[in-house]
Amino acid sequence: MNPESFRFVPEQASSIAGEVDLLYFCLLGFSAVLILGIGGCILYFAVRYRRKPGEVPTPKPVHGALRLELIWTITPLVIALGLFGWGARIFIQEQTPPPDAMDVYVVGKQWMWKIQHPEGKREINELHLPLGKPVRLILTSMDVIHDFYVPAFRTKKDALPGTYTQEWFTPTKVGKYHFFCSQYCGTEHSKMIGWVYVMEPVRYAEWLASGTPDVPAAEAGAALFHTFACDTCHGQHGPTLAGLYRSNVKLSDGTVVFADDNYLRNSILQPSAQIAAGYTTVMPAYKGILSEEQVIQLIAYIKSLASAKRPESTEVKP
Amino acid sequence: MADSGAVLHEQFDDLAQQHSAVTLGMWAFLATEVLFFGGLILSYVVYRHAYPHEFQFASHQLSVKLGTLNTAVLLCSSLSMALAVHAAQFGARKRLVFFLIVTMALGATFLTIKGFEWRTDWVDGFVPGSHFSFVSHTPRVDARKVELFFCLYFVMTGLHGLHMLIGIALLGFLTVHASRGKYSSGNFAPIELTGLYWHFVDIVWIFLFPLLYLIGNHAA
Amino acid sequence: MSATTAERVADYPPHPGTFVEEGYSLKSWLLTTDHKRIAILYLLAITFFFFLGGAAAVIFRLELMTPQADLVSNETYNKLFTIHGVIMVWFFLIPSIPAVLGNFLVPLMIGARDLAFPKLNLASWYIYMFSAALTIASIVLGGVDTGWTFYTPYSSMFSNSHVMLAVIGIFINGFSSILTGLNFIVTIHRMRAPGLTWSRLPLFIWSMYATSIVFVLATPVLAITLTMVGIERVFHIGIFDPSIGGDPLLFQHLFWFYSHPAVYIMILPAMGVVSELISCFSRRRPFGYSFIALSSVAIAVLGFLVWGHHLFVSGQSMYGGLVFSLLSYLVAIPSAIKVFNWTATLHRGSIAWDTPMLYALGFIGLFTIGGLTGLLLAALGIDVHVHDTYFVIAHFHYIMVGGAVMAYLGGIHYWWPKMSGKLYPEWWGRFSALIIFVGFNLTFFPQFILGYLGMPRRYHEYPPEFQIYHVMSTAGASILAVGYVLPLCYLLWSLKYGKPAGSNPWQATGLEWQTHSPPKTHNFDVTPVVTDEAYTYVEGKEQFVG
Amino acid sequence: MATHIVPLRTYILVWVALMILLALTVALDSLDLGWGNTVVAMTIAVVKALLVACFFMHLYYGEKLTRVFAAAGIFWLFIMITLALCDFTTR
Ligand code: HEA
Ligand code: HEA
Ligand code: HEC
Ligand code: CUA
Ligand SMILES: [Cu+2]
Repeated sequence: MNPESFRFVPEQASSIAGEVDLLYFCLLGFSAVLILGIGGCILYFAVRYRRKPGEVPTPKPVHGALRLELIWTITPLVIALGLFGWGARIFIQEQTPPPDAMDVYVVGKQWMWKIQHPEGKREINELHLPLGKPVRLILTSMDVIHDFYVPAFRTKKDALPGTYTQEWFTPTKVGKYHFFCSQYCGTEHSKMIGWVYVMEPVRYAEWLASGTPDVPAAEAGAALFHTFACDTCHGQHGPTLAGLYRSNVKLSDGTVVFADDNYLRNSILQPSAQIAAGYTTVMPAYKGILSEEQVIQLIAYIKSLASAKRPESTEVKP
Repeated sequence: MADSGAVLHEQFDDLAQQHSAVTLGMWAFLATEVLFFGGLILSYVVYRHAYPHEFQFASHQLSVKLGTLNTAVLLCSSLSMALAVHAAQFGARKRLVFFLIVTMALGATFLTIKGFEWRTDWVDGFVPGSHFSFVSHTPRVDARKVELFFCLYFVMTGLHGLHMLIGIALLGFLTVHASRGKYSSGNFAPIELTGLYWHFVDIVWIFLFPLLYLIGNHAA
Repeated sequence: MSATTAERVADYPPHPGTFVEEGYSLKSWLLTTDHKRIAILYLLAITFFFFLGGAAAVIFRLELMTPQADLVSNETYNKLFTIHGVIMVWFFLIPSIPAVLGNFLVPLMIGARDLAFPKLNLASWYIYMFSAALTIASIVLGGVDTGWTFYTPYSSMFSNSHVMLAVIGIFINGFSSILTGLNFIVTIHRMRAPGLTWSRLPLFIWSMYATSIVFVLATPVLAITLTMVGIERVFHIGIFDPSIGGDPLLFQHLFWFYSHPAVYIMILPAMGVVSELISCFSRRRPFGYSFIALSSVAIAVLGFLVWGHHLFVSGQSMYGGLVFSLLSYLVAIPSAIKVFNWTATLHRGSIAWDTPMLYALGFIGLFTIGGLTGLLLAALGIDVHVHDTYFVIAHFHYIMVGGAVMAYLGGIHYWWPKMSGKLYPEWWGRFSALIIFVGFNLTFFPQFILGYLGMPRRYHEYPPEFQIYHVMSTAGASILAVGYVLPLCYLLWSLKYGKPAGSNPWQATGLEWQTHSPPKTHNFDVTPVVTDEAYTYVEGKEQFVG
Repeated sequence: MATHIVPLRTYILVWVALMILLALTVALDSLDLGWGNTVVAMTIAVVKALLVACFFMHLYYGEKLTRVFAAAGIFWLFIMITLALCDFTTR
């Protein structure tokens, strides 16, 4: 067996990994102190006050001490709140992707991962990423719940059918790392694994350019936009989609929603649920007509129109 | 107080202890029941929050008239159940049997009316599954989510109906025993307990009615 | 409590023989309403299920020795861990202490003749057996492959295994739990012997009371949730169905609203047992009696507030995650109180190293490790990494096997003389306690490391770099298996060859020791009158010898 | 036996109150109060349930413990809904 198998911690290959490990080791240390303390007391007492054979002495009864009780109630409470705060800080970071993150779409299905890069490259059970650039994975599933887990990045998120979830990280170390499906999804759950390749940006660019030339997702989406006749309405009697992404949309019932990926997805698949103010429900529902990949490409296209600002929209951070 | 008839089971010391034990047991059981329906109520709240328009729309497909009528029927049955317990407390056998039968009859009426409603839903294609044939022509109403409402509707009313059926069966059992003079002013715990159960089922409906039928603004 | 101090109408004439001598025919057992006989019926069933669940674990542990699939197919593997989880949780651990020790001891400890509803008690056992039969049927017919958590939409729409039967089995099993809990609640409220006030109750009774609260208020939610899954499977449409707008997370919320409190169903009784053992074998009143008692109730109540910590990476909102993480830290406090008070009880005690005490001391250590790793999981930043890895597996086995099963075994040893009237061979007892302790740690400690390295759970095959820890774990499991078989052998042996125990072999104080071993059918010759708190170990006080 | 005997008049009065509340809730439902509709409907439902529980089920006359048990079920339901909504309303 090679010594590599005796690791205790996976490689740290993302910007958050170090922080997670730090908290982990602090908590381990804290736990070790407590366990050694309590275990030590127990062992010491058990030996020191062991009953001698034959005799049945009865020690002085104790009745507890309020002071002690308060100490060992309040101290753990304070520590616990501290630990909560620390864990929460990391979590909040893990939950809020930076706005400039590169979006990669990940679709799970029994039992493989399909990945689509914005530049159009598609992969199965492999994910190539440039070093040092924040990446946001937009996850969905075509059937049951899966979960995209990269131990070296210390992060994971469930991929749910019917909606998008997101997960982000910044790879900080060139290399090849496992990713796993970590939500049980049926017979070949344990085969739903693959590799993340973190590459120098130059190498990444080479990789993107390699093989058969790919149509960027947005371009593919533009083509679909025409094939599915979206353009017959949008641009004429439908709302313009330029600048829509990440703007605040006023709906016909007066509420304002933030146009994130999920909003675009729903607007395409079930437009009647949320209707932009000033319009009626003429747009057909594309649920069951478009595949998950086509939806992704359409969304990529709509996002590419984001640069042209809509007059009424105000930019907000996600 | 224990004048006659009541059997003291071996594990108890006296009838008072026995009686307080069975009543407490029944209340504990009802607490269980609250959470049994509670799971459905949570689901309802979650989906109504997510799909307010569809829920309002779907709710308007139900007949408020029949729903109101049914609520009234159940409230009356609760009254007659209370009167049955009252009669039992006095050992008034005829009155007890009479009110038990009235309660049962009202319960059966409720189920019959409910049955008619369900039939209408079936005919109108609101029963979820392959039979569901509703197509939405209304803005902001997605037929799929109307189906979701009806899923909840059928499970909730179905489960409530099942409880009613069990209640009616219990009442039938009590009626037979009561008419044979099994109960007396010192021995009517089964009637009291069934009464608690019956009222509880009534309370469930008191909540289901506004949740399912009265989602606002029927005039508009 | 007016009811219990009320005048007793009559003490029933003492029964001539012990509850065992009441009848030897099958019928006399199957139609009994005696809480002690029902406890024995449960004991038999639960032992069977423990070994069944354990056998499944042994098979998949062997499979996990190597990274490749070699022993069983992936479908079989999935069915094995599902069976293991389902059986261990619902058919072994949840009923273990409550239905065996609780049934046997609650009336004895409070000086009652039986539970409040003896027929209901027997009904609970039949319901349990019936539900077990359905679950076994689902296994025999080909098994279930959803994991014990039955997550939708996999369980409701995709799995091709016998989910329906298993779901019905677990649904019915729930009623057994509910009825047991209801019975205990009423019994503890209404049937305590004269003078037995709440502040004089044994800590085991306090913990059974807290457990019963959870039984009654959590189990129905599981029932309705599984009903919804069943409906969805049969009609191919239901409220969790994403295609009609159903939210898969709703199922998870409902499931964990039950299942997190359910983990406290498993640990609270264990804590009660340990409180009894620590007190008896250090011959003193537990330090901070009222804190231990009330912390049981606190755990039962707070335990309902934290279920969302199983959903940190599920797509639950960030705010939801923060709220549930905070609450999870709060529920750790009452556990901390218990651990510290137990330790303080040992201080200057007179500590006997009898087998039950070894289990109790083992419990404290292993439960603390399991609990503290629970804190790591409740730390949001860490859970994102270790959720659904072997770290979680190790966490809960430390609590459930290292904690609850240890306490169960400790309790069985402690009350064995009372239940059987016989003493078991002490040397064997200590020896197997040691084997179990060693085997346990070897099995599950490496899994913490595995988990942090990223080894996902429910994996049939895995990358080779994880192998070394899996080999250790499997080696430990083999030792553990031996450790568990030993008590089975010598306890059975003692039934025939063991020395008579006498009514109070440990010189303990509880009411259950104030009557014969095994007790007579209605427990006490005369209804005891309690004049003092539990655990009055007074120098020179004669303990009852009957 | 330790049960309270409630005068018949009380039963009848409670029933009348229940029927009036029923009429009221149906009548108010036809007004457009927006969110108010739900609030009104649920408030009336709570009042009705309380009437049934207190008088028909004798909670009002009963022991404190039974009231605790009755409240427990409701309280736990409240826990379940509130905490679940912590997630569902903030997605
Ligand atoms: C008997 C069973 C049992 C018990 C008692 C517990 C107790 C606890 N559990 Fe555990 N848990 C499970 C059984 C149990 N758990 C199971 C079965 C699963 C996985 C289910 C599945 O997915 O299949 C699980 C999963 C699980 C998760 C989800 C992990 C994941 O899937 O990502 C979390 C996260 O917060 C968690 C936390 C806790 C906490 C905080 C406690 C606390 O109650 C622990 C409290 C105890 C202590 C803290 C130790 C004593 C205290 C001290 C020595 C003092 C020091 C303390 C402080 C400073 C506060 N558990
Ligand atoms: C009370 C609960 C309980 C108990 C006691 C145990 C006991 C054990 N568990 Fe279990 N475990 C769970 C509850 C429990 N487990 C749950 C809930 C899961 C999650 C399932 C899921 O993911 O859905 C799980 C999952 C689980 C896994 C993860 C599987 C996976 O994710 O792929 C593993 C892996 O090692 C494991 C191992 C063990 C071992 C080695 C024991 C040992 O302690 C077992 C010891 C017992 C024996 C070894 C039996 C001894 C007897 C014999 C060997 C003789 C056989 C004889 C006859 C048949 C007559 N368990
Ligand atoms: C028949 C006309 C029509 C067609 C075809 C159509 N749309 Fe629309 N679309 C509309 C109208 C009208 C609205 C505004 C009402 C609403 O929000 O549903 C809209 C709204 C949208 C929105 C939300 C915009 C906002 O401001 O909130 C998106 C995104 C969108 N459409 C994308 C598409 C895509 C992608 C396609 C093709 C696959 C498509 N539409 C085809 C008419 C159409
Ligand atoms: Cu996909 Cu597990
Ligand atoms: Cu939990």
